[in-house]
Amino acid sequence: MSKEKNIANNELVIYSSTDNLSEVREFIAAAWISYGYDNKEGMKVALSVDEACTNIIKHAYHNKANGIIKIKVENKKDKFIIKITDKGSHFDPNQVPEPNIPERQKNKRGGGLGMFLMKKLMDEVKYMNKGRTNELILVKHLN
Amino acid sequence: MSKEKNIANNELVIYSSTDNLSEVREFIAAAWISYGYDNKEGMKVALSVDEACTNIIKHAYHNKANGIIKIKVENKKDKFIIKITDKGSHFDPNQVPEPNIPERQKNKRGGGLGMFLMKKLMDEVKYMNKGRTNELILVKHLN
Amino acid sequence: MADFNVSSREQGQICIIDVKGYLDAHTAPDLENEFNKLIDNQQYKVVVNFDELNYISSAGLGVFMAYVETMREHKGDIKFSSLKDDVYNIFDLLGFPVLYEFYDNDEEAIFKFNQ
Amino acid sequence: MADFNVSSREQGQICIIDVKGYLDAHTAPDLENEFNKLIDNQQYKVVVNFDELNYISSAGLGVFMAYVETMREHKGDIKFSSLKDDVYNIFDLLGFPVLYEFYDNDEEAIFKFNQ
Ligand SMILES: Nc1ncnc2c1ncn2[C@@H]1O[C@H](COP(=O)(O)OP(=O)(O)O)[C@@H](O)[C@H]1O
Ligand SMILES: Nc1ncnc2c1ncn2[C@@H]1O[C@H](COP(=O)(O)OP(=O)(O)O)[C@@H](O)[C@H]1O
Repeated sequence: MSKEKNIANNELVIYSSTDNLSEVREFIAAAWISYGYDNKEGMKVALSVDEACTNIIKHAYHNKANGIIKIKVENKKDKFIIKITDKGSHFDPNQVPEPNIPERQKNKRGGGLGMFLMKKLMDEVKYMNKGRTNELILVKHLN
Repeated sequence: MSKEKNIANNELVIYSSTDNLSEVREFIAAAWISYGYDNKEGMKVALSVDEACTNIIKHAYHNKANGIIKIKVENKKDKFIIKITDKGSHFDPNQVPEPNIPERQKNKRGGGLGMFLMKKLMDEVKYMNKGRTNELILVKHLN
Repeated sequence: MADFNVSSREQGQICIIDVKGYLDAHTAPDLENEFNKLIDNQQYKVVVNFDELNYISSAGLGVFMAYVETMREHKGDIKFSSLKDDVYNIFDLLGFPVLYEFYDNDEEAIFKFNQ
Repeated sequence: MADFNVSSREQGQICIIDVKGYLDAHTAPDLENEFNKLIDNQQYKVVVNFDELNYISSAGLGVFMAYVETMREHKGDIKFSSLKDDVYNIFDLLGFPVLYEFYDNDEEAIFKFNQ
């Protein structure tokens, strides 16, 4: 893959539908690989971005498919950065408790794992509000 | 609405996504009203067709959005007929038990109401296989 | 796309969920989210206000079936208020009136919780 | 669209669910359907074979969380077999190995059920 292609393809814009999650993962995996990084780690980065977009679709856009999600990747010398922006509902990530899986199972419900998993898989997870825009920054340190 | 319009609009073809359920309901309601029938009854007919399409999307096409569903309405002098066809999985409607709502609630799950509701709302509900095509015929008697 | 909106507000110890528009298989996951949030916050006393709900399919009714037991296990309940006749008729056809309490308005439902 | 396929087969008293491809928030409802069918048929002893599953997100894990208790209440369980390392790693990160049993192949899982 040529350098131009990488630059041209450093941003993906999708509608807020779970239909598009596979495209998101492929975009991230391709960007990751194009920089020559290890395939297996790329799968974890793609999974984190999948979780981030799933949450935006479900919680920020309330499962309505007409919202816009922008995903931008940036490769710095010591880190791989993904910026994900949306214009849906705001939320305060500090209000979200750690998942209690046995308790949820007792209540016969799933869920509550996405943010926890992102934090496990990435080195940095930062949520920000910029006016009407929500920005989520995921960072993987390279070594 | 002119007679030609009715004839031109007696068939709706959609992809198998729940995104399209509102269009299905509007199509049925418009057809029903165009024949001069009572609005409230039309809502029940539209609900039955919604349930039928929901089941096809979920169970015949397994939530994959690339299946085709055809909906055709026909107005006979004493009945209003809706034919719904798909090319997804076959199934045997006689194997489906009546819903046991208290039991499902105990297990903290929903579901199991769609076919039962269709049968309550319509006068006839008939499932047929024609080669690879599944056909569901819903009939409302007029009086 | 079906137009549906869900939001909730607190009234003392009780949570009122307002549902608006069209509740079908496409929009039901949004209502599920709302119930999940309540359970996360240990709010088990719920009144669902149907005043502006125009339409419900069995997928919508399924959401209540999936969550009511959890609410009742925690000394709460899901009670319904302000249903339009057409919408109530669907609940009625499926036998919900023997399984749930229906009220004309929120106040009556809240009163029942506080009794 | 994510490529995912789920099917089930009976092995004596036990049901084996084969999952293939990519299990994410888009395809998880399909797996839910499969579990709903099992419960409707009162089949509570389940082995999920992951041999051909390439990918799982938390939405997929959530399906098992939602159904395992029902299976266990009816003297059954959900046991997992044949996971690829990458997929097992996700279960492991979230602490599933203390909550579920994982096996190298279906036979071992079935053997456990029959013990
Ligand atoms: N992008 C987002 N916008 C709004 N709310 C969010 C977002 N991401 C997460 N949340 C909130 O945080 C909670 C926990 O998210 P998560 O751990 O991914 O689990 P789940 O989505 O299954 O509930 C969600 O239920 C939701 O209330
Ligand atoms: N069009 C269809 N194609 C395949 N299977 C179907 C179809 N419609 C219904 N079914 C089967 O019948 C069962 C009962 O359907 P229904 O009463 O609508 O409830 P639910 O869809 O919530 O399970 C479904 O779980 C499914 O197994």
